[in-house]
Amino acid sequence: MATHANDYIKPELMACCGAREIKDNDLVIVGTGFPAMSANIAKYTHAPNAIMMQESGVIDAQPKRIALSVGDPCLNPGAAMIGGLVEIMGMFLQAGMVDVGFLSGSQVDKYGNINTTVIGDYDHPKSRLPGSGGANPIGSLAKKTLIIALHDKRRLAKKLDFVTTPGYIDGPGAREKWGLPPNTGPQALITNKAVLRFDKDACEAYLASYHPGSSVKEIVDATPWELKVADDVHETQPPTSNELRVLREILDPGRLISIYEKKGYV
Amino acid sequence: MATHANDYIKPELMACCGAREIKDNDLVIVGTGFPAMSANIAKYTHAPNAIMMQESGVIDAQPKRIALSVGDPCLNPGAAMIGGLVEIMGMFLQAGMVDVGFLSGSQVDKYGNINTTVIGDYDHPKSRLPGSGGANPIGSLAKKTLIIALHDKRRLAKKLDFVTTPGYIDGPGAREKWGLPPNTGPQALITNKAVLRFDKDACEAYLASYHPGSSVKEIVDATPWELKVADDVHETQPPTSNELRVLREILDPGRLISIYEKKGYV
Amino acid sequence: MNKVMTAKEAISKHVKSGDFLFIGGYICRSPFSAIHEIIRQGIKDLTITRSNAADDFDMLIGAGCVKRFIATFLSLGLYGLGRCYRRSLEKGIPHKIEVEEYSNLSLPMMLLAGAMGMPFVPVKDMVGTDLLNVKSFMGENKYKMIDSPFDGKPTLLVPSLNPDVGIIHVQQADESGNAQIWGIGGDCQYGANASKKVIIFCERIVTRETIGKDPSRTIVPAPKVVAVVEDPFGAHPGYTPGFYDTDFSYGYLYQQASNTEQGFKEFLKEWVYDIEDRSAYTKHYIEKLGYEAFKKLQADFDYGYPVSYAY
Amino acid sequence: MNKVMTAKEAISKHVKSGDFLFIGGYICRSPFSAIHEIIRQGIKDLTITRSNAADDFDMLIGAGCVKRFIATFLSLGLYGLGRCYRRSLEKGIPHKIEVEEYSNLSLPMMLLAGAMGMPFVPVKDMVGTDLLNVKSFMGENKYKMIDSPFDGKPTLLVPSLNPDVGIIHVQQADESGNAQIWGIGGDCQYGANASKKVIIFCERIVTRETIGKDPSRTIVPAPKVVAVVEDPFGAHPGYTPGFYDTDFSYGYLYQQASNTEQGFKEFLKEWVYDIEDRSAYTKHYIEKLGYEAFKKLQADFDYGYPVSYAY
Repeated sequence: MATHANDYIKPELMACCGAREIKDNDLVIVGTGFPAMSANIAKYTHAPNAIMMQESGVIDAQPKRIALSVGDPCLNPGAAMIGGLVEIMGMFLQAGMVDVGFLSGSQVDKYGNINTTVIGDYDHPKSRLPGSGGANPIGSLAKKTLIIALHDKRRLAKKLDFVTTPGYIDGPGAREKWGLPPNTGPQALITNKAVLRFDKDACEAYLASYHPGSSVKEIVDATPWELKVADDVHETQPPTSNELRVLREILDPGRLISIYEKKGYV
Repeated sequence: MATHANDYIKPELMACCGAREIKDNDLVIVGTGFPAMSANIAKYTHAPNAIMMQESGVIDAQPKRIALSVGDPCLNPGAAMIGGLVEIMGMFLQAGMVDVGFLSGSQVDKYGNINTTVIGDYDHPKSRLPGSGGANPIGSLAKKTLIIALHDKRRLAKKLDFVTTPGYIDGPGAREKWGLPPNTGPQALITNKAVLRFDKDACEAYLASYHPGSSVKEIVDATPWELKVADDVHETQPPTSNELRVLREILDPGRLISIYEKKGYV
Repeated sequence: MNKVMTAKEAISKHVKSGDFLFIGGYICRSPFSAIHEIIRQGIKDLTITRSNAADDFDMLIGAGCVKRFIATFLSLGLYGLGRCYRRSLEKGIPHKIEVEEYSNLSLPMMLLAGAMGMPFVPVKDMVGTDLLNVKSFMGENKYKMIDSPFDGKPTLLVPSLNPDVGIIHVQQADESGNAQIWGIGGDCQYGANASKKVIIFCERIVTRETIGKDPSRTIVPAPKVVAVVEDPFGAHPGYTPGFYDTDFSYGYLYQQASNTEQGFKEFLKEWVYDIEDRSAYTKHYIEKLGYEAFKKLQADFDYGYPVSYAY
Repeated sequence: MNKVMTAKEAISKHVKSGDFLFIGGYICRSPFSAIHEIIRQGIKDLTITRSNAADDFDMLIGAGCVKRFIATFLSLGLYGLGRCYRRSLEKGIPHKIEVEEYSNLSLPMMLLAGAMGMPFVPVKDMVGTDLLNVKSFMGENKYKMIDSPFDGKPTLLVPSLNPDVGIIHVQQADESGNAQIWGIGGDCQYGANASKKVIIFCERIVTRETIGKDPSRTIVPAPKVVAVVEDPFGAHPGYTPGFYDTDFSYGYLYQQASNTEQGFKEFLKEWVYDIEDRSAYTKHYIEKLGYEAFKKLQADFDYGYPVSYAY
């Protein structure tokens, strides 16, 4: 049986939460940081046949170091296939073959919509962010999207300044109305305090589990919308010692993940 | 100066007529037989920078023997680029980059429309032919199409049993009406008796030159429509000794071209 | 995941009567081993497609496996019209197949669209011709003409295709199906990737490490693939660059045999029904036509340069 | 035809103020040598495009060369937001550029459509979001929603793009421009082929015979190409598989410098304006950052296998 470790940092727990959403044989489109670590933890534990791809054109890379971008040199040698954006975003994602996509954002609302374009007014931005990149198509077309966010009332937002990437848009029936593929959409919102899941009917994020050290009340207070709480709400399972071993010994011996602490993931 | 040879067969003359329609730097989509020989004669004489491509995916092949199909093994080693149908028919032809395409057909009408699909009724064919293949897109999209045909009242037809490939369709304005690109369409119809060219306004084939040994009258009689004759109608220039040298010594030392005599090109 | 199996297993497990098949090849890498196995297993009512079909499609039609054909072209090349194709359409022997006519621009684009998850794709050919006037089993969905919402110009849209099974023959693949080719592509890459599942026939199974030494050569990645069959000489009488040449003499044999219904039946018996697999086929070829003929087909060596992906 | 020339000649001859440029690269093979030359020549009012832009686009914007940007994304990756991009949009320094927002599915498909001669292409993303609500210089032609004539479903169409000039950096090309790559492709192939003319920057010019040893590696054929520039190390601080690694330290230098308008100006003076060409750039790099740093970037050797196309 897996034993649970006590000495971990929050980004490690979050990476493990992401890993647990991945099933064996899943096709996972990954970026850098959390997503890459989550997918790799899954691959080294319960999902050995999961296959990762990067939008730049890479399938089943065999990097010898942590990739620092989705175009990182270390993704080239040893991959199963390398093409370009059209092969990954078209031939896999738009073709409906991608099971899991990871997203993060500067603002996320209760429907799992995400803003990575602008803070403030679009034409007179307070802060101009990078834009969609692969986020919109991943949020539109991956079967399950997993969203990573900081848990405060600025990042979890009542109303986004700009909807870059669709979650459930404005609620039940909206994805269908816009013609997005059936059975797609956000599956979990993983924050530094909790795992929120999405109610199939209401299309709204509710509290599924609170991380060790946090509480239902703290989380409800830190959420800008009236957060619903699952009947079976429980503490998030801490990283198992096996998950941590994989993460620290195989995937990230340099502990790059600790930079997320500096970014507020505590 | 080029001197003219007297000892040639009709298919050789026809290949030279085709070659003379190609300009230096032209991009030429070629099949086998005449077209390949015409394009190569041009390349070895007045159009050294013409580049040939085959619809199967090949650009600037360097075959060491005569290619017997557009997918022939000899087209692979030494080519400048090899992709697939999408690269040639899409990235070159549909993108408007192909200057010259060669076509042949079992029936050709005065507008340069071609039938390679069926003789007789479509649903109850007397003879089922191969179908369009690359012919329709070449006839639709190449800037100039050169048509090769036998000159008799069956092959040159008043009405086609099936229009596989567009020439000028039903006359002036038709290509424009259907949205085909401007400045495309048949340029010459090269038969075993004559070179017919297309009148820009009437979109109709007229007699431009008669091959040595033939006559205006013979050609008019062998044409099923009322064939107009150019004011400056003249004898077709015979193959030059240089053209024949290239054809016989470099391109086709085995004289495979003579099989066209058996097919009626006399 | 190891997906290696015999041709017999791959076809019986993944191809059933009534399926819609994309079968790649362009004289280059024709999957003859698969074609023969489909005929041997008596699979019927297939819908088949490829741009520029040849002797392999003619044989499938003659053997009675085909109900429908999404077509651009079918001929025996150097050897003229497809005899079985003609007999089917002109005389209903063994039965009349249904043909939907496209072109070598439109059909590859429909497969590209299928591979890319597009619902349809605009193409610039076919207009003004009888290719738009004849409609068969695809009916009103063969194409649609619209006025472009951008500039109002008449624009032809053709639907994407997603065959049930794609079958291609490649130079090399690993056990999980990462498939690599070099040389003439035809419509293999998009046809295979448009298909719901893919069967890879290959000259050689190589390790995953070999694939990873040159991943830009991969045209179909493992997640699309359900079976991998190692069948050397499997594209004969077509060719495989770097492995063997086209067999023009055998092409003539087929032309002569298929000239008559009886001749075709005898040809099928000799080269398909009485043959168990590609190994038996190769053995029969050598016995019948001689080792010299076999040896003459083997490709010369003319190797290029390796590249490095390291950093 | 020999199209080899210097970067200076290629840019001055083929890129003019007001042009629409596709500039390829994805950290992998970023054409920095071309970017620097465009800045040095003071070319203005450009419309630029690429999926996933990075430091090179940030620099062009900061240098005041850009009027319009057909965008999906711009960041410095590991080093955060693009400083010049932010200053342009937030503060109008040096001026406010116009941005048309797409995504990493839609834009590559618009380039594919441009390369293939399609007028537009259907895509399945962007719907239901503000990406459809903001329209800039493309106005009503940014996209069109139609009901599919096949099944009546709402379908988003985006227009094809045909830039005036495409600029990419590749591993090798011959004198006439046949350009070959291996490794991550980004949107280079379709972006370049969608362009009316293409400038190829390469690590090495090779013979036409070398190209012909492996023609399946060619992504842009000579007829599309107007200039070939041999600029080794030309993608630095990006990388070229098989040649050199990404220079993360230099990325940090750029981030720090571009944090302020003044710092960015000094950076441009040092690394662009006061530098004549890639040779001077490489020399300056070695002088400033040391030969060890330069040497460390050079790629390991880990060669794959050659293949044969013979028959």
